[in-house]
Amino acid sequence: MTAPDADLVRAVEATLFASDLPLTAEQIARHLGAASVRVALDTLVSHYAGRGIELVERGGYWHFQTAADLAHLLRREREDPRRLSRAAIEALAIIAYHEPVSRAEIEAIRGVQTARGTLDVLMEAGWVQIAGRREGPGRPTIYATTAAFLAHFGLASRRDLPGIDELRAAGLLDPIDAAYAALTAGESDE
Amino acid sequence: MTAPDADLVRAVEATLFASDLPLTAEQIARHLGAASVRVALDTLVSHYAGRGIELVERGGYWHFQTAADLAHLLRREREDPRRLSRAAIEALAIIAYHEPVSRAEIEAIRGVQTARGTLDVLMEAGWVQIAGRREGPGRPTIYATTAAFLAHFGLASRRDLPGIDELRAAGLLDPIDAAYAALTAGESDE
Amino acid sequence: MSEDNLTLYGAQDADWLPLASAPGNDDALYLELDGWEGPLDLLLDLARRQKVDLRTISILDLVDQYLGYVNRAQALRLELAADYLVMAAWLAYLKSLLLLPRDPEMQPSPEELALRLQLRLQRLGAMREAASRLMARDRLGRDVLPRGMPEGIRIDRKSRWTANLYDLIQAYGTIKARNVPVVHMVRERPVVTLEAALERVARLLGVALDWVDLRDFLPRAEPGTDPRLTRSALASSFAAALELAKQGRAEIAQDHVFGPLRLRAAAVAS
Repeated sequence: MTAPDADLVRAVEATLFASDLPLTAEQIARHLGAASVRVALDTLVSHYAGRGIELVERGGYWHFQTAADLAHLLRREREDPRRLSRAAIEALAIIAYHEPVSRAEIEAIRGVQTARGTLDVLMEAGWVQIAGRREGPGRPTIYATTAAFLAHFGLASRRDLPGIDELRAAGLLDPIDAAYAALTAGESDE
Repeated sequence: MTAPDADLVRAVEATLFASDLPLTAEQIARHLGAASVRVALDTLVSHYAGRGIELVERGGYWHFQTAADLAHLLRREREDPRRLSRAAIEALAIIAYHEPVSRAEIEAIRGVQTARGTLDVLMEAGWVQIAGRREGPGRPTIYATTAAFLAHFGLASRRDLPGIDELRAAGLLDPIDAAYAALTAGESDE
Repeated sequence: MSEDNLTLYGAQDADWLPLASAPGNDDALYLELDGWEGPLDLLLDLARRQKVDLRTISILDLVDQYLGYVNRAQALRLELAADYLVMAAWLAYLKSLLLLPRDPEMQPSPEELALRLQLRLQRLGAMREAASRLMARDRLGRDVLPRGMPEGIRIDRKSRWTANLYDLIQAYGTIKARNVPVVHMVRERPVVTLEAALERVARLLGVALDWVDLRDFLPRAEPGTDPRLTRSALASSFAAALELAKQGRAEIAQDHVFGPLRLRAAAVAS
């Protein structure tokens, strides 16, 4: 291997860096008025090996790219905490108390239509999953809670959810307040 | 100087290489979930020194660019699409060396009115921005340069403006009244 | 300012519009009237032709050159903008002050005016030079280039949903409460039905000879009668009166709004 011309290596490096298209060795050589840039390309490939950037050839075209093992840096995820909407938490409660349930059953119990997005949110949160289809007319999809649901709400099992009598004792079935809450929540959350 | 974490250096390198906008050290650190990337940036600057690409800081923002001495190889053939009028160029220099300045102050130095479009062109180029209003009579709008200005003209900070130290030492950045007072005071002392 | 700096601001960058040509070439000078950004700029250009440091420049020479320029321009019938003429007048005045015997009382002194003009020229010269040097730098996108195909970095925001057990249970309680069957019950009220009122009004109308106030058709209210029954009777009787009028069996009259409503049997067509 011939000793690479340091200036040519620099020029090839800069040319490839600034180009908005992958370039062939011939295109680079023509652009720089050089006889050949093969050696320079090889030198650059070794120089960048193991760095955060690599020089790669794809079908004769050369370009710089982010090292493959660092691709995850290009697309990062950031989590924003968000509270569930009233509609979503009602749907979740119904699924938890009645699972497995179909969407139609959830709507029947809630007394209002459930937007498609509502169940998606619960599945995105990892608290609800599709538990198959109910045998019967239309074979509707049925939903159930997940282990992550129990973990998030600090429940050992679904049997830990308070029963109706306990809800009443806790005043959670007081019809006036409940009706008022439902009215106002229904407006703002859906 | 602490020994740089090789993985962090690679990650910073990849992030800056991939980003389509210059990034501050804080933005990089936040993106990578790192405490600090200062050492990694320094390591990269030394690594790239003398190569075809260099890592530069412009007004706190970092980016890779081709080495300046390769300009003759890379200079784009096409005409500079942002060909500025002399008025715009002078206004830009006055803003850069005196910032923040009002339109009236620019006009006082140039001895001529500044057409309305002149400052707009500089703001559209992203080199000048409105920096609030000066407290005082009329509360005039004042202008200052941006990080994009520093990046475009290859300045790490306003301290790098060509000849700014000499101009300041010669009093040429002071208002006429102050300069005159200084001159006459100096004369009477002699 | 050093000689070096002077030559620097003379250097023309590609971004500069053409400046005035070299000294001596007067015809070219006059043709480039649009080349100056105002009288101060012209003065600075003339000063630069003196080829000395702006601090040691002769203001008198400069004034002469400027006035000479303006005169020639006018002789050539070139149109000079008003501010060039204003400057010419001011410079002529300054020149006379500088040449005439001093008036010690005069404020500001002609020397001060001249010095201030010189300071202005120095400042403009400094900025022209600075602009030149700035434009001559290695400029990003022209001399130095950013990466041509950045992959771009993206941050996907993901929602981390939160809810607590109380919210969940409370929501369920709300649904349950909402679904408790609701029975509406209307308590029985004392009313006079329309049928009863119709029968009564028709019967009484048959025996009346002239206009009768509608209220006289009402059943007599015994002490202790539920007032709601009275109101119901009035409403029913009114409806009954309208019905009889519609059937052509009664006439209704009211002299003014909210006045007593009077009723009489319709004249039998004969």
